Formats: sequence, C-alpha cells, structure tokens
Amino acid sequence: MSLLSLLIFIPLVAGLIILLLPSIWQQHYKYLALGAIVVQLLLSAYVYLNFDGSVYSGIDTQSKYQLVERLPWIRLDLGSFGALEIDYFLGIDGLSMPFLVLSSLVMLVALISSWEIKDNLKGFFALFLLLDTAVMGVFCALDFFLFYVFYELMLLPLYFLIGMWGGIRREYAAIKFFLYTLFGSVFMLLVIIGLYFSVTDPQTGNHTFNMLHMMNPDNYVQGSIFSALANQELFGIPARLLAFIVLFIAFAIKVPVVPLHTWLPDAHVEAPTPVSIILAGILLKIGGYGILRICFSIFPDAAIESAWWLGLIGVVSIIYGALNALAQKDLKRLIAYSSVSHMGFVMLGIASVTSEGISGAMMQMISHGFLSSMLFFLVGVIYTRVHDRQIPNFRGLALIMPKYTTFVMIAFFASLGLPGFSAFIAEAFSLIGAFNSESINGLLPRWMAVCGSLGMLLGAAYLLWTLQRMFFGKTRLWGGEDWRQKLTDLNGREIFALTSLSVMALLLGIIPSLAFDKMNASVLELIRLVNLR
Amino acid sequence: MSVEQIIFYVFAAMVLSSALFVVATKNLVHSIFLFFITLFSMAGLFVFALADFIALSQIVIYVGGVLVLMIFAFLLSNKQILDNPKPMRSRFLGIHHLPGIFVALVFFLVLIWTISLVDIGQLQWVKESQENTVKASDNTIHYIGINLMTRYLLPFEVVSVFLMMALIGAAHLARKERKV
Amino acid sequence: MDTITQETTCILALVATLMPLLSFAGILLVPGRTDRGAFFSILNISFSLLLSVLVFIKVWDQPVVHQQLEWFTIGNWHFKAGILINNLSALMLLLISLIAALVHIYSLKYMEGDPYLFRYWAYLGLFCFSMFGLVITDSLLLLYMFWELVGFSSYLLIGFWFTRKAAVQANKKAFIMNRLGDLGFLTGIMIIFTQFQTLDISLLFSEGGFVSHATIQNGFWVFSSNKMPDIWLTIAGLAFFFGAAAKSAQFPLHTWLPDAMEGPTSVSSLIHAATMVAAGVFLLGRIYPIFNSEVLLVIAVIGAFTAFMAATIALVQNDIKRILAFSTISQLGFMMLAMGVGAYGSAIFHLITHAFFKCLLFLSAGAVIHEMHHLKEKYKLDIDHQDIRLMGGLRKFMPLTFITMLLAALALIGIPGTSGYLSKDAILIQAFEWSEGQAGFWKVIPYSALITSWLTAFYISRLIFKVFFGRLRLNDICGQTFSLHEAPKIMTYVLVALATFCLFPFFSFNPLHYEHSWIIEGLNVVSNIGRVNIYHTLIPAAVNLFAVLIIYLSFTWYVKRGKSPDLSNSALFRFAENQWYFDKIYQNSFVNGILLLSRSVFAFDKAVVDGFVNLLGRATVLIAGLSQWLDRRVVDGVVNGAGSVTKIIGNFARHFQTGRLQHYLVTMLLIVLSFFIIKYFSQAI
Amino acid sequence: MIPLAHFMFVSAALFCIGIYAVLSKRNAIMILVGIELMLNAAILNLVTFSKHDKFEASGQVFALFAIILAAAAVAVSLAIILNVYKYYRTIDPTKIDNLRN
Repeated sequence: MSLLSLLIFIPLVAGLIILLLPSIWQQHYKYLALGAIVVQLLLSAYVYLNFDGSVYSGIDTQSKYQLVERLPWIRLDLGSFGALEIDYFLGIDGLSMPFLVLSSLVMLVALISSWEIKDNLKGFFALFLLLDTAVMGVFCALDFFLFYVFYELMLLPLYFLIGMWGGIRREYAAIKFFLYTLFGSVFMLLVIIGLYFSVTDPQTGNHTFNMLHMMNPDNYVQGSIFSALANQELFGIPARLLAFIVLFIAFAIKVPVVPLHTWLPDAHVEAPTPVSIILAGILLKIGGYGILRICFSIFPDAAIESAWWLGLIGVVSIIYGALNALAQKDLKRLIAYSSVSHMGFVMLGIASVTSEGISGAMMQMISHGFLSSMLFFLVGVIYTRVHDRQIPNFRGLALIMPKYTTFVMIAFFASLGLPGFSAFIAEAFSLIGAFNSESINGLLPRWMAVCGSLGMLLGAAYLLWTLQRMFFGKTRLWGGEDWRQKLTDLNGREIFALTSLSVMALLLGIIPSLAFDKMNASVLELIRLVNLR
Repeated sequence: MSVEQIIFYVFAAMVLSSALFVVATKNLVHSIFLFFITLFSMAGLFVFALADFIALSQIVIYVGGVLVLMIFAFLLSNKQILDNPKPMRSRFLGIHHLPGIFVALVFFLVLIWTISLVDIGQLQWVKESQENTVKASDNTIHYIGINLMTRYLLPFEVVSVFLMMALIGAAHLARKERKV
Repeated sequence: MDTITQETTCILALVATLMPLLSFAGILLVPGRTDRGAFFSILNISFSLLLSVLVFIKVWDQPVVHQQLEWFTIGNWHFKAGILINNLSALMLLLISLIAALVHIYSLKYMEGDPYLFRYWAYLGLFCFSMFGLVITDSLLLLYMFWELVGFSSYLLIGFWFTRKAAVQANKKAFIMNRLGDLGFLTGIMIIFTQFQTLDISLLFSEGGFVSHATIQNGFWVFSSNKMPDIWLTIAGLAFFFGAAAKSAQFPLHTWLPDAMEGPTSVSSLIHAATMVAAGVFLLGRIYPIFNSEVLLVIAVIGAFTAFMAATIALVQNDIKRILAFSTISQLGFMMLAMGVGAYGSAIFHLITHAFFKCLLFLSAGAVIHEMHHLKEKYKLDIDHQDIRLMGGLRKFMPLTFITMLLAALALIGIPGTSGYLSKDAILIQAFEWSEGQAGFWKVIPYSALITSWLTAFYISRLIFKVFFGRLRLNDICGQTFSLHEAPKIMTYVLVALATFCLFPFFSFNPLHYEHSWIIEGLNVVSNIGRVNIYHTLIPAAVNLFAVLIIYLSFTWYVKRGKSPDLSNSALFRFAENQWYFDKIYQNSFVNGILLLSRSVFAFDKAVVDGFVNLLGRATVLIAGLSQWLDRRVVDGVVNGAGSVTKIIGNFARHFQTGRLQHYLVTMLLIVLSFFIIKYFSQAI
Repeated sequence: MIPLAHFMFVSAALFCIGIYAVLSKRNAIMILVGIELMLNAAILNLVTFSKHDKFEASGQVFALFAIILAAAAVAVSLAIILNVYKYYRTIDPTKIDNLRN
C-alpha cells in the first residue's frame, strides 16, 4: 500500500468502521472521523514536504510523477475490440500535490464545523468520509476511467449531504446540483469512450484509459475520431474541439462559470455548513484542476483555439458574480456569488496560458479554498447561533462579538485581495498573466485583464458594504435581546479552525514560494505541452 | 263441496293465516305460539294427505319437541332474548322488508305458475300408480315400518347417529361457559 | 559605500520598518487591558526614529543603497524583495518616523480614556509599518502591497470609532476609492511587467534603467524584443497617476479625504495630512521616468485644478477639520502640479514642509477640538464641537496653541521666513518657467496656482481669525460664560516641536532662496536654472504682497468689523459649499448606478439564467410526465386493464359481501328465480 | 278427494311465507321459525306425493327424516343463537357482520 492509496482509503476505512459501530456510540463518531482526517493531514503534509517540485514536473511523463502506483485493475478481452485496459494508476505532480494538502486541511475544518450536526450522525460521517475518499481519488487518479469513477463517486455523498442535512429547500438544491453535475459528466463519459477507442498503449497496443498516453499525439490510432491528424468532424465541428468543449462544460459546471453557475448559490445556501465548506473549498477546485489536467493537456490544440472564449467567460464571471454578490441580502448567498467572481480569475488565468497566469490561477484556487472555507465557516457560526443570516437583521456585531468580527475582517479583507494574503498574489498574477498573454502568445486581448481587475473593486465594494452593515454601528439585532444572548463569541474549537485557515492564507500571501516552488516546473511543462500542440 | 274439502280448506286457511301472523307479529312470544298453531294445522293437512303417522310424528316431534325446546330455551336462558333489543321496525312494509316481500312474492308466483303449468294430476307416474295409490283405508304405518327397516335402514341409522350428535352438540353449545 | 555598510544600512532600515509591525502584532496578540500598548508603541516608534536618523545620515548624498533577496519564482520569472534607499526614501523615512513619533506622543493624551485604545495603537503600528515599507521597498509589486496596506490601515483608523455611522461610511468610501486608484496602479504594473519583465524599481527607473532605454519607434514602444503600441506608455503613466491621485486625493478621486476626517484628529494629522496622502506624490517621484510629456501635462492640469477647486471649497466650510482637509487636497494639488511641470525636487520639498505645517495645523486644531469637546462633555451641550462658528477668542485661553497654529498658518500661506515660503515659491516659480515653453491655453495653469495661493491665504486666515480672535461665540448661543484651558502639556510640547519645523532654518539657511535648500540640492538633479529669471523676484514679491492684503481683508471682515459680507445665498457660494457637487454626482451616477446594475443583474440571474435552468427542468418534468402518461395509459394500460377490470368487478362485488346472511339469501334466491325464469323462457323460445 | 295441486298451493304459500320470514326478520329466532315453515312446506309436498307411492312410502319416510333433522337443526341452532347472544348481546343477524369485508 503506497502513500497515495493510504491517503485515499483511510477515510473510507474509517467510514466503514463508523457504519459498523453501534449507534450508542454515535457521539464518538466524530472523534473517529477526526482521527482519520488528522492522519490524512499528516500524511499529506509529509507528501508536501517530500515533494520535489523541480524534479517531478509530471504532466505527460510517467517518470516525472512522484509516488506513482500502477496496478492492473480491469483487464478484459473483448475480442474484436481488443483488450480492455484499466489501471489503478495514481501519481502526483505539481498540479495535483497542492490540492492534496488543501483538501485535507479543508476537510479538517469542515469536520470541525460538523460538530454542530446533531441528527443521524452515522450517516453523516460515513458519507462525509466517503466524500473525502472520492475527492482525494480525483486529485490522484491518472487513469481516466479511475478519475471518472472517483468523480462520480463524489456526487453521491454530496447529494445526500445536501438533501438530508440541508436547509428548507434542500431537496430542490440537491437535485439541481446533482442534475447539473450529472449533465456535465454524462457527456464527459462519451468523450472518455471516444478517447478510449482513439488511444492505444504504445507498449501493449491495447486501447487504454491512461491519461498520459492520451496527451501524446503519437498514441492516437490513425484515422480515429480524436486523432489530431485525422481532423474528423462531428456535427460540422472538429471532433477534438467538440470534445474539448464537452469536457470544458463538464468541469466549468464545477468551477462554476457564468452561465452555468446557478446551482452554486442554491446548493450553498441550502447545504449545511460543513458541506458548504467542502463545496467551496474543494469541489470548485476540481473543476479548475480538471480543466488544467484534462482539457488543456489532452486537447491543447482546441484549448488554444478557444482560449479567447475562456478568457471572456472568466471576465464575465468575475464581473457578473461580483455584481450579483452586491445585490444579495443573504450572507451565504453573497459569499456564494463571490465564489463565482473569484473563480472567474481562475478561468482568466488559465486561459492566458502564461506561466504567471496559470500559476496565479492555481494560487487562486488554493487561496480561495482556504478563504471560502473560512467565510462559510464564519457564516455557519452565526447561523448555528440564531438560525438567521440575513444581512439587514444584524448590525453592530463588532460590539458583542469582537473575536468573530476580527476573523470576519481577516477573511473579508483577505478575499478582497488585501496584500499580505494569498488572494492578492493569486489575483494579481492571474491578471498579470492575462495582460501579458497578448505579448507572449497573443491569446487574450489586454482589455480583458483591465476589465477583470474591476472585479477586485467590486469585491471591495460588496465585502466592505457587508462589513459596514452587519458589524459596525450601534448594535441592533432583529431578534432583540434573545439574539444578543445567543450570539456568543467564538469558542476555542472555532478559533482553532479559523486561525489555521487564516495562517495558511497569510503564509501563502507572504511567502508564495511555498506553493509556487512546488508547481513551477509542472506549470512550465504544461505550457510547453500546450504550445507544442 | 264435501265436508272433507271444507275441513281441508279450513286447515289450509289456518296454516296460512297463522303462518302469516307468525311472520307479521312483533311479539316474539306471540309468534311462537302462533307457530304452534301452524304446526298443528299442518298435522291436520298431513292427515288429509293420508299420512296419519307423519301427522302424529309432526305433533309429537314438532309440537312436543321443537316448540317446547324453543320455549324452554328462552325461559331457561336470558330473558332479554324475548324482549327485542330494539323496538321492531314499525311497519310491515318497511324498506328493509321489501326485498324479502319481493322475493317471496316472485317465488310464490313462480311456484304457482309452475304448479299450474305442470298439471300434477295428469303426471305420467301419478296416472300409472293406480295400484300404488294409498287409499284412505290403508295402513301406511305398515309399509313405513317395512321400508324403514329394509330399504332405508342405513339412512335411518345415520339419522339416529346424527340426531345423537346434534343433541350432544346442542347440549355442549348451550351449556354455560365457565370462565377460565 | 562598501557592501558591509550597505547591508547594515539595509538592516537598520528593515528594523526601523519592522518595529511598528512588532507593536501591531504584540498589542493584538498579547491580551491585557484595553488601554494597553501606549508605552510599547511609543518605544518602538522612537526606536524607529532613531534608526531612521542613522539611515538618513548614512545615505544622504551617498550612493544608493540597494539589497535584495529572492522572494519567489513564477515560471521563469524571479521576483525579488529588497530594500532600495536613495535620498528620497531616506528623507521620507525620516519624515514619517519623526511625525509618527510626535503624533504617537500627542495621542497619548489626546486619545486618553477611549475604551478600545489598544486597537488604536495597534492600527497606528500597522500604518507606520506599511508606510515605512512603502518608502523603502525596491519592487513595484511590494510597493503596491504596502500601498494597499496603507489604505487598509487608514480604513481601520478612519473607522476607529466604528459605532459612528458616518465613520464607517467614510472608511468604506475611502477604501473603495483608493481601491479604484489601486486598479490604476495595478494596470500600470501589468504594463510595466509585460514590457520589461521585471518589477524592480532600481532596474527600471534608475538612471540608465530599462525605462530610459525603451524607445518609441514607428508608433511602437520598444524595449529589447518587446514592443507594444505607444499608447500603452501613456496609459501606463496615466494608470500610475490614477493610483497616485486616489491616494493623494486628487480630482476626480478626492471626495474620500474630507469624509475621512471622521477618524481621530491625531490620525487625520498623521495619515490624511502628512504621510499617507503624500504617498501618491512619493510614488510619482519613484517612477518619474515613466511619464511622458502628455501624462505630465495631465498631471499638471489635474494638480492645478484640484488645488484651485479645493481652495474654493475650503473658503466656505465651517468645520475646522474639513477646512484643513480641503487645504490638504489643495496643497497636494500643488505638489502634483510641481510634478507635472517637472519640478520634481520642489514637489518633494513641498511634501516635506507641508507635512510639518499641515500636521501642526491638524494637531493644533485637535487641541482646540479636544478642549471644545471637554466643554461639551462637561456642560452636556448639544453642539458640534468642530464648528468654527461657535469658537472665537480662544487665543486668550490657549495661547500656546494659538501661536503654534499661527506659525503653521503663516507657513501655509507662504510668508517669508517660514518653510512654506521656500517650497511654495519654488513650485510657483517653476510653474511659470514651465509655462514659457507651453502653448496658449496651458499658460493658465501657473496663474490658477497663483490665485489658489491667494485663496489659501484667505481661508486659513479666516480660520485663524474666527477661532482665535474676537469673543467666544458659544457664549452668545448658550447664554453662558464658558472658559477653556490650554491643551495638556504633552500635547503642547508636540505642537512646539512641530512649530520649530515650520521655520526656514531647518530647510535652508537662506530664508528667501529655495534653491539653497539642502533638500532641493539633494534631490534636484536636473535643476540647473539659476536666479536669472524675472519670475524669481517678481513672483514671491507679488504673492506675498497680495497675500498680506488678503489677510488684512479677512482681518477686517472677521475681527475688526466682526461681520463679513453675507454671500451664502449666491450660487457660487453654494456651489463651493456643496463641494462642487462631486459627492452628489458620484452618489447618483456611480454608486446608485452600480447598485441598480447589480440589482438588475441579479434579477436577470434569477429570472433568465436560473429561470432558463428551471424552465429546462420543468420542461423535462413535463416531458417525463407525458411519457409517463403514455406509459401508463398505453403500455401499462393493457396490462393494468385486466387487473383494473377485475378490481372494478371486485369492488362491485364487494358491495354484496355485506356479511349479512339475509342479503346473501336474497341474492341467492334471486339467482335461483332468474334461473327458473330464464329456463322457462329459453324453453319457450 | 282433494287434488294434489291444492296441497301444493298451500305448500307454496307456506314456503313463501317462510322465505319472507328468513329474508326480512331481524331476529334469529324468527329466521329459525321461517326455516321451519319452509321445511314444513317441503314436508307437506313429500307427504302429498307419497300418496302415490304406497309400497315404498319413500315420501313419508323422507318426511319423517326431515322432521327429525328439523328437530335436530332447531336444537343446534337454538344453542348457537344462545351462544351468539352471549357474545354479541344481540340476535340481530344484520349486526353480526364480522364476515363483512
């Protein structure tokens, strides 16, 4: 059992143990889950420390991946179709490694916030840990089939977590989320199958699901549908472009980009706090990761062709999300829309195909992972206290909850891009990359970066306005004296979670090399691959 | 019209009228006593059918056995049975009697129709039974006895066993159940 | 200077920078009483001051000190963090630490008794740290970071009394307007990075740096292998200037500064008069070579316009701090004008002198406000303790404050013998010299500056006369006789200390010739114009003669006659009083526009985007329902038909199953009967 | 000599009265009486036809059996009625509808 498998399956094992334990001990399930996730965090920290970013640049060469694990999983002789070759193929490079650390830390925070969950603990923690397994698996998988399995496996626990422990309209939100994501992934399956029949393993000659083989144009069967040389067309669109678009839509739903974002506010608003944290902290990143790892690496030609549109989508997401956030009255919905806006920077950075842009986008994903988890955690804090999160119902919270206000200010200013926090570096370099793109590869016009920077202004506007409305001024609460009693300041557990997140954001903002050093080589390798076409 | 005929019709009228009173009266005790009259008159009718043994049996078994059984059963057991739990529905032609009256009437018409259609007196086997016809002077008991002990021996025994079973069963059912 | 001294200098500067951060972190992280931290911060800032003096002595008129370390790498680009100390930054370092130290000491008394005092000291620490960082850093990226941090700490300090609605609105406004400027700065950084692939200030902007090597060829801005249309050079300059304009409260981004006066007066004096607002001028100084002539012209025009506009507004304000705030905007306009006309050294010189006398003005005003506030608290009066219409005759109660403030006001007017005379005349003279080379319309600029300086004389003398001369008008209003005290001793010490810096000897031994000022000599590498020009004698004479006349005019209006012509109904007066309606225009067009836009975008999102999704969902459900209907009626119908027939019959038959014996019998007999009847009729047929 | 048909008319009338009693009475005992009436009608028929069967006398023998069985039936049904009354406190057969549905 190698390190990555341990990382993936420890939560699953813990989840199974929880299922087997009798319900009398349900108050202790969380400690078991906590144990599993702490072990996972320690493992991922170990992986982080031992990861050599300059050597393991990964992308399309197996030898450049660290901790590779490749076992034959499914081998079926299908007669005239050749032999089915599916590997249990794991490995990490600079693109996936940061997400392992991010996921395990966010999982820890989400778990800490699930202390507030009171009903059906067995189901909750089992699903939670299953979700953890699936997420880790997605980031480690290098076989497309395995990736897809983990990708779909994520949906199931999320659907139930939202649908069973959510708010009033939880079923609507859960179904909406489920259908959106399924819509994307069903078409993805078609592309996967198409790729399978187009790509062969150069050693065995069998068709394969290996992603790394898919990245190499030499492995494509001559005249097959996705072969770059064959230039096949489907519905009058080049097949490779169509496949890219389909995959992009699948991942863009996850990111999410305008106009595929509408599941996000509903899902966030209805989901319980831990699930919101996971959704914003990890799930959205899978979209960005998928675009880099799969869309750009397997279909670089189509990526270059559609970069302009991706950039446009990014800019639109930034501004559109920010404007929507400005109009919100529900704090959680506001933060959900701000996620749309922040993830727009990721799209913009990726679309630029410059090292600054992609690094900035990666950084933005990591930073947004920490910050949005923090924001949702903070919303959860007041929501569990008074079961309300309408902005107009609160005023002057700073007087009664000073520690809480401090963390809210840290989170707000960090996510509006105050220098010293990770979001600043991320957004600045996404924009710089987008701006630079015209000079380097001519993909994005310069106005996109300038327009994108408006998002930073709007971000300041909606966050500061919220801060002013909810926290400053004389204390006035909708629920009166009752609320004042209930709105106690943070306790130790919450302070621990929030502190760890803000320290991460601060560390990455001051010493960005902590992240950049690990992923630089991979980013350069990716750009080389994309420019190779 | 001979005296014989007059007496027959008197008996027939008594049977029918008393039977009608039996079903029409609301008082259970009255109806049972009227039923008693019906049975007596039936015995008279049997006599006219040249079956005096049957008439006697009718009186002994029915009047002596069945009716006494009925009355004793009431008297021995709860008296409440005799007064109606609810006052009887007032009208004879109440809505819930209608199906009964209707069916009975239709049945009656069908039967009359059938009987008149058949013309029993001219039936084949009736006409051919000149030898076999009982005369008023014949002793039917003789033949009954012979037949019972020969041709109908098995049914006779079965009936006797059955009768005993019925008696035992009735006794068993009717005994006061002891609460366990 | 050899490397070892370079390193020590850098370490000194670094330590000086980090000391206030230490007080920020220390005060916030170490729990304790709510008024903790005063001693700690003053100690730290004094230490910084000491180190700054050392650095200044080492660096002034010496080669530039520059040390850097690898910070992080993105792709193939290496970003370095380092310290770059030249004359400009050493001077700024000294200025900031000196004023900060004085303000710290002043706050000791001024802020006494506030319930959340530790936050005040912590925020001041953060501000000083970011300001120091801003002046010593060598990278545009770091400069930008500190630039925003300065804005952030200003946000915190303006909103220090966060229960006041006006304060939190003001700090939000300040931050957002600064953010708007920051976007300009960021755009500038993006352009610079794209063109030169580095953000190192010394590489870019030093003599013979990259910027000076870039050339314009055939409409392209070319540097080695990179080129972009030359419009981007202008855009870069404008973008940087836009950033500087936000920070230095220049038109059109000036409206946050008057509102920022909601913060404590000590904060206003440090941040919104002396240091932070000067950062814009400092930025222009750091990146001066990037500006081409068009941008410089824009800077000059905007500077002159802002100066004039703010001065007119200051004429009619009644809030003592607001008058000073508009005066600050106006003076910053002078500095921008100086930058625009190429008087780089004079701009910085004015920055320095202005920092002292404006800080002093604010602190004296603070002393006045402090005493008025005491009065208000003591007698529970319902008055605005910052309204100059209620003051008067304070010179008898607070003589020391009066004298110091008078000195500062004279410096602001530019009376010979004060520091302000030197720097202001330098700007005016150079502006006139610059206009020689300009065509037609632009000659207006120096004249507007001239008029502005006269307006300055008027509004500041109005302030002084109204506050310190005559009788206490509060007595008339409340019908009581109040008396005030001199400000606490510590505060007066600070005032006196600052007042000495308003005098000429600190800047030049020749009270009349600005060229001899050591600051100009230290900075002004290009100025080689001697006193040959007629402007050099004419302008100071004209300015001062006229200024004295104006002072006399206001003296007659406000002191001698005790009443001034009432202009408050004239259109111009109201125009100025409403600050040229900028706030209203911004509120109505931009703020409300954006809010309206955001609401309509949200409605669009809900109705169209989400509506489309829901419509799809509903359509799917409808189709599913249809197919289900078909399935049930047609496919299942056949199957269920048999079943349902049975069921119907069963249900029908169920009614016979009444459990009533007699019903059964009736049925049975009816059947028998019908059997008979049928039998008969069938036979009959 | 009385014609056979007249006996049969009487028998038919009696039978129908019995039917009516069985069908519409709300009292188990009256139903029992109705049954007895019907039985008597049947016996009357048997006896009547037995007139033309002198030697075998099957009609009369059957009439005897019928009388005996009727007596037994009465005994048993009376016992049942008493028991029913014990359980349900009623002898109205319409109320005793445990078999319903």
